[in-house]
Amino acid sequence: MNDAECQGPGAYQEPSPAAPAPSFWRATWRNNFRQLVANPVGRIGVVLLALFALMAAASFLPPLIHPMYHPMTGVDPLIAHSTGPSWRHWLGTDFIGRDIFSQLLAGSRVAFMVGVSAALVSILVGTAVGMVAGYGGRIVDSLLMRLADIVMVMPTLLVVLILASLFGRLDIWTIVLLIALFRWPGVARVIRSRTLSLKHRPFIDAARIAGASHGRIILRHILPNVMPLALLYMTFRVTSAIIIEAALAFLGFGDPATVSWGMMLQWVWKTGHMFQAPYWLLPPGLCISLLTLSFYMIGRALEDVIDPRLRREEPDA
Amino acid sequence: MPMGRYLLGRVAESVLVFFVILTVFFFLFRLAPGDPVSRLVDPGMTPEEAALLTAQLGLDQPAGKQYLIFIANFFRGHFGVSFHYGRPVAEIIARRLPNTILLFTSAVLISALAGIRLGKIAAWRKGGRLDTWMTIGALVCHTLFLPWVALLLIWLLSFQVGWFPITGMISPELWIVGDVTWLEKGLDILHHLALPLMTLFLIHFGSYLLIMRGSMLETLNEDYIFTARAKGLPERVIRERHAAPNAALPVVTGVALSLAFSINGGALTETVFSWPGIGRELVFAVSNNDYPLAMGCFLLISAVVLAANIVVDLLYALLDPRIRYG
Amino acid sequence: MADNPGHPIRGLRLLLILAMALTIAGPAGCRRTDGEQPVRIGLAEPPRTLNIWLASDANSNKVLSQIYQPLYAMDPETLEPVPWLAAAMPRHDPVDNTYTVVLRPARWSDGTPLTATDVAFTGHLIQSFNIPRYAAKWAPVAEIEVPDPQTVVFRLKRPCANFIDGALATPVVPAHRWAAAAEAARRSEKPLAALLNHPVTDPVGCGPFMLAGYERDTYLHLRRNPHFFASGHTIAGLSLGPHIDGLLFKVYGTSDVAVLALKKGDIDMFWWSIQPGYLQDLERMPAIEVIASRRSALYFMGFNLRRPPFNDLALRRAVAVLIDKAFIVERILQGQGAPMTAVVPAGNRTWHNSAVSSPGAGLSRPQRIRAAHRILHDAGYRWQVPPVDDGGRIQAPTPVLLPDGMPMDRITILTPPADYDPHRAMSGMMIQEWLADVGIPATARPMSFSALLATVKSRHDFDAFILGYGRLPLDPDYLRTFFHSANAGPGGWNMSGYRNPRFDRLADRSQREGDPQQRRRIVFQMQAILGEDLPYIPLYTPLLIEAVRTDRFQGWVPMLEGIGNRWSFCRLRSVRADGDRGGA
Amino acid sequence: MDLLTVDNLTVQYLSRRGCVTAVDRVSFALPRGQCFGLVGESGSGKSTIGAALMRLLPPNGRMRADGIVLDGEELTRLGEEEMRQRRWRKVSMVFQAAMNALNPVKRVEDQVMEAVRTHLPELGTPEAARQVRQWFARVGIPDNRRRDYPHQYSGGMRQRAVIAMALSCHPALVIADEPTTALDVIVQDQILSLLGSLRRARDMSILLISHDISVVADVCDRIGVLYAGRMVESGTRREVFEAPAHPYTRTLLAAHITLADRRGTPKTVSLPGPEEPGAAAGCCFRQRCPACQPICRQSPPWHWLSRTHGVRCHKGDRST
Repeated sequence: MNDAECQGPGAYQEPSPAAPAPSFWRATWRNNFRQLVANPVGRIGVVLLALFALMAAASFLPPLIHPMYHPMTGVDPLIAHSTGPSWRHWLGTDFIGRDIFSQLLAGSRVAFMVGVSAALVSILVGTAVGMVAGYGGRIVDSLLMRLADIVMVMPTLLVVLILASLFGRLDIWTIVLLIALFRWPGVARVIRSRTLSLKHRPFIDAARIAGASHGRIILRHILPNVMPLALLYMTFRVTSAIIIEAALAFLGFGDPATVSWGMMLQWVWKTGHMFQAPYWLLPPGLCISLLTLSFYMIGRALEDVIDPRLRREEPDA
Repeated sequence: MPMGRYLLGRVAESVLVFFVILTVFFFLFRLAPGDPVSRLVDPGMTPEEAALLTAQLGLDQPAGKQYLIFIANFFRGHFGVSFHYGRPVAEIIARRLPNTILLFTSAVLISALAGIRLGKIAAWRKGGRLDTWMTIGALVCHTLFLPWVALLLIWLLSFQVGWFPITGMISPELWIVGDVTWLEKGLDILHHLALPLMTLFLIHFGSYLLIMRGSMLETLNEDYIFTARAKGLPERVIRERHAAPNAALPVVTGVALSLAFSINGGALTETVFSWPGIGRELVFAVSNNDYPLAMGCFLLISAVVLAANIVVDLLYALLDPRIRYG
Repeated sequence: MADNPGHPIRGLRLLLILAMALTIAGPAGCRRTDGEQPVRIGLAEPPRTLNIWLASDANSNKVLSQIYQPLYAMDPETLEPVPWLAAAMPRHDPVDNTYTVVLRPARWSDGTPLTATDVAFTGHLIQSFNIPRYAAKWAPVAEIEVPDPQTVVFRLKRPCANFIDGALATPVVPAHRWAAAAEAARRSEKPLAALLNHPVTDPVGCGPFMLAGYERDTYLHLRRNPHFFASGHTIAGLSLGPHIDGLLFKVYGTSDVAVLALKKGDIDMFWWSIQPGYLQDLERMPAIEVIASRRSALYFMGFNLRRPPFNDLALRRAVAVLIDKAFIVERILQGQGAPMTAVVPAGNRTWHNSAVSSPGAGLSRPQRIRAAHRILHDAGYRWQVPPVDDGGRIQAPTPVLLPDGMPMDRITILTPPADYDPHRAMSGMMIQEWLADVGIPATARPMSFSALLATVKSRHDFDAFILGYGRLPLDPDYLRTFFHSANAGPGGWNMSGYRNPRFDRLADRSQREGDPQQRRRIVFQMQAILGEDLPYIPLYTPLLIEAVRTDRFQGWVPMLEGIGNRWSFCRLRSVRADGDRGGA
Repeated sequence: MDLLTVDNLTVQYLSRRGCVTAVDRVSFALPRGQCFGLVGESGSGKSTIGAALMRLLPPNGRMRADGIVLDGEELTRLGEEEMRQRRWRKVSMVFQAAMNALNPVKRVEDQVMEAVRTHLPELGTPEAARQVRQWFARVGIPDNRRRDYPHQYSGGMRQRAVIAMALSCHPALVIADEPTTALDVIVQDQILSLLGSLRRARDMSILLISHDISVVADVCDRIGVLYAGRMVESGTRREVFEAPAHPYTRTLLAAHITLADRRGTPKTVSLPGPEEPGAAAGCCFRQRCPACQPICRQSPPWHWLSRTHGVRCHKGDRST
């Protein structure tokens, strides 16, 4: 038995109720990170994530080496159809002679961008709504929660699909925004219930009696306590944002000016190379799966670190 | 009875939410640039013909009036006529819905059963090698990109190995023969069902496994499990009779919700497997600008999800005596 | 914990058994392959409807064109009209402008005889309901008379050059099947909508096949029509059958899967264009034949001539020079197509003017940039850093300045979305890059198809767009539709807003001109004018790549727009049946 | 002869930060038919002793003992399956938190029945059901409430049900872990007298674990006082109450007796682990002891004051 397993239910520490000092956060962060990588699932996740981060960072290099390595517009002057891996093109070329490896690198940059920004926005909205609803109570609460219900009922992919097809302007940032706007209710609900449980704790009452404004109570006292939860949800939202973007691009509703992995798959698919060019079909699919896996694993491990009892999985996550 | 009043409140709330969604989407469809007639790019069609067609489809009215007509028809049970098929929306949905239900209900149920079973074992052996591998396996399966895996599986199992038919729901070669028994037809559908079912199973069982594992771990920390141990019950009895039923509660409600969400059919799954269900129809309708049909599919999905939320509450009450007699 | 370790396996065993059972269910399903042997055809989408008047989509037409037949069909070789349901070419009386058509003896698939009344009924139906896509073709018809059951006489209001290709190529429907529906529709609030939405479950036609089964939106079965009028006849030099039991249409969601089904032998033909990626693989398979057909298709870049900057001909010329059609064809289309020069596709041998050429054809990229630079410079466009320096070397230019010295606003090239047509979306991207070579700031923007049409056809709020017509009629009357100034208003098909009085005059003449030779000269002249004025830059005509299995059926008839035509289905023969006969 | 003898029981919990000793070399004996009270504040390790006797420590718990003999049987040497059969049949438990001790989704009667059917299969279902009914009657639960769910019961009823369940298999020893903690005073009294009368009627032994010395005072024949995982004093009720030898015992008693002065109640201290300076060696009570001396830096030995009364204090021999 190793140490990670030896931790019993008693080892969990209730987060400190008052707003903690920055040094506390730093220490907590370091400690949590150590716990994260102590978990085999978390360790794999962190390693995978680091790998993809490296790929995303490296995506700026190929076009500098030679213009034909530009993922979108660079074509190999000597190649006019899809070819297999070679020294010149490590993963081969796509149907008009663009380098697949450069595209794969650019794709990881896009995936990070889409995943993290969509998750960030949906978490921000969700946390804000959740805290206001939980703290505000009564009318504010039921209004915001009904709104959350309405949004929650709609399957994100289909709604984005409908909007994409109706309005047709598929800038990648619009997609990000749309994904974010339809993924906040889950977060809002969790944050709300957490806020509700915090609301009647003595330290909130104390702050109120001491004359703190509502805004101050929310920001200084409630926010720090729901932060870990929001952070946890963010990893899951990153995952779903990446998958939705990929599915959208795969179905042909993505931003054609952006080289994302879903878009690469769509190119393989639409040009009839699906079962002809494994060097082209396999990498993007694997990357989508592995990147979402890494975020998911980190999320799972983080959950154990933050609080094993907080989890409420959603059916369509 | 408080339960009854609560239920009534929930239903009223859901009806309200439903009509908000209906209204929002009605105007969203009408606000979109372009009309379905312009989709019919046939140089043979003159502007006069197009204008006539637009008027005949009722699209020349102001949006507000169209909305009132729509609502009035809605209450009379008319959900509009599909532009594309020229048939009532209800008729088209009624034809597609059973297919979707067949595929996704069986997929959700099988993967939930397997997920609950395996998740229970993983939690029971927390920290063991089996648990670690099962967790990682579940995570890997859960994060696979569905259309990608589906196409690979079709290629491998249908084309290369030849175990399953290449997509579709029936083999017409069999069905056009006059004297085929219902049993043979049923088996034929099952045979076509196998591969999509397998794909969905692969993607979904992982999430159920993880939910069940988490829930089970939580349950195993409960005092009554300690009681059961102290009572000297055999481990199997503790796991099966005390821990699992309690741990499965959130999973069961999760299953009910995902059944509801599955009505949207995984537009991807149905498209890739040529499964004539609601999801594929919705994607078609959207790309054909067939507003009435898209609207109908979408409203159906929303209604089912809303209803499922209520059913989940009821289910909780049914399964958990604390709420039933509360 | 002291628990049996076999437990997880037990749960999986159940699943395994289930999976095995499902796999075994397969052979039971595939057991019967004797009996009827229809030609199995893969479709990419289910047919929209069996109501011929609603059927504007390709897939419904694929099915319905086997059932409902026109008076005149197109010869696969010459592409000229040949008598089909009619016994001979119509007798034209130029004095009172009448066409007299005598019918072949024919029966509907339910056994009732087909008479001239049915033809007249079809014409009246179209005219009285204003059925879209047909009403315009029938507009010149003033009167339809039925002197005897085998003869129809059409009296026209004015001379009409494309009467045979248009009105007389309309499928004829049986009066006894449609009269009641038409009457009911006429009485309803919205007659046209009621007619279009009239449910048809059992279409009765006079074609080579008739509907036998339509199940669960996954297949459609046509059986041989025993009453088919042309059985055993020779029309257009081809002796006709059909010699097959029937057609079985199967719907596949994606073309990859359909191609797999073709390779595996689940279908005999995939009636859809096959993407170039599959060609190498398919060509290697002995049982599969790949057939490339020319298409009557126009893929083009159109400009908005109503407003700057593309109201300037010099700028359009420069763009035309910059666009490398060969690159688009070679790379984006993977060679499966041809660069397009005139607006009438080259496959339309009668009407294509081969004297019109592409500006800049055969030039290399630097040469194109130099040529475009020269055109723009001569027209007064300037740069702070021009794309070509004084020594003739290519360099990265600053944004171009208009002749009035103002910088050019960023222009937008609208394209259909990639899911609809990846080629056009990708071409837009490439054109954007090419324009940047001379400092023209352009952005390719894919937008949903209906939004794109609404923008360019009704709102006219655009700079340039890329569109295509997949199935242009052979008669070049569309030149008039697309470029006559009368059609430049909102909703009209002259999307560019092209106005040229000389062209308008020619177009009006071409519509009335009865003499084919004379009309040909006029149409050639119209193409030459368009080649000069460049409201559209024709980009490419794709080839139609189709693949069939040759191990079960043979006898496909190649033709413009592919092998899926009425001649093929009337001539296909089972390979095995022939072999048996030979042995016996 | 003693029913239960515990000799040098030590329990440690492993955690990421190292080992925490929850119970440190505790020894005591419980004569047949008697009631032994274990008193200590929360965290003193008294509940851990109960779990250790059942051999039901959490996965990270480790126990070691020179001997735990129950009814002539050495428990530490039993296999897992043998131990399972002894549980409830030989030694059963009445739990601290009655609410969660019962499975919320099973009917109360079924939960009692389950124990009987597991350990007394020879009875057969009708007889088992009859006995269960009797038990419900004995603890005073009305017949029509037997088939209720736990949450429908009041706190006192739940506790009665738990007692019925604990006694249903006629165990020789019942470990009652805070059986009255969450109840109001009147119900507390009812439960305690119920336990007492059943003990006398059945000739059982009870190990009563409580933080409340008054509860122990009412019921127990012998008392052991725990502090920080160590037994600091043990003796008969009379000896401990009338002549408390350990300063901690005296603090406890003072708090109990002078009810008006709640300030005297010892504050909860966290579990002293090795990381607390000076705790590794020396008297564990040193830092709170009103009579602390330099010698207290050394670990105090166990002093026997009488045949039954012992104390772990340097002043043990003189303090009386």
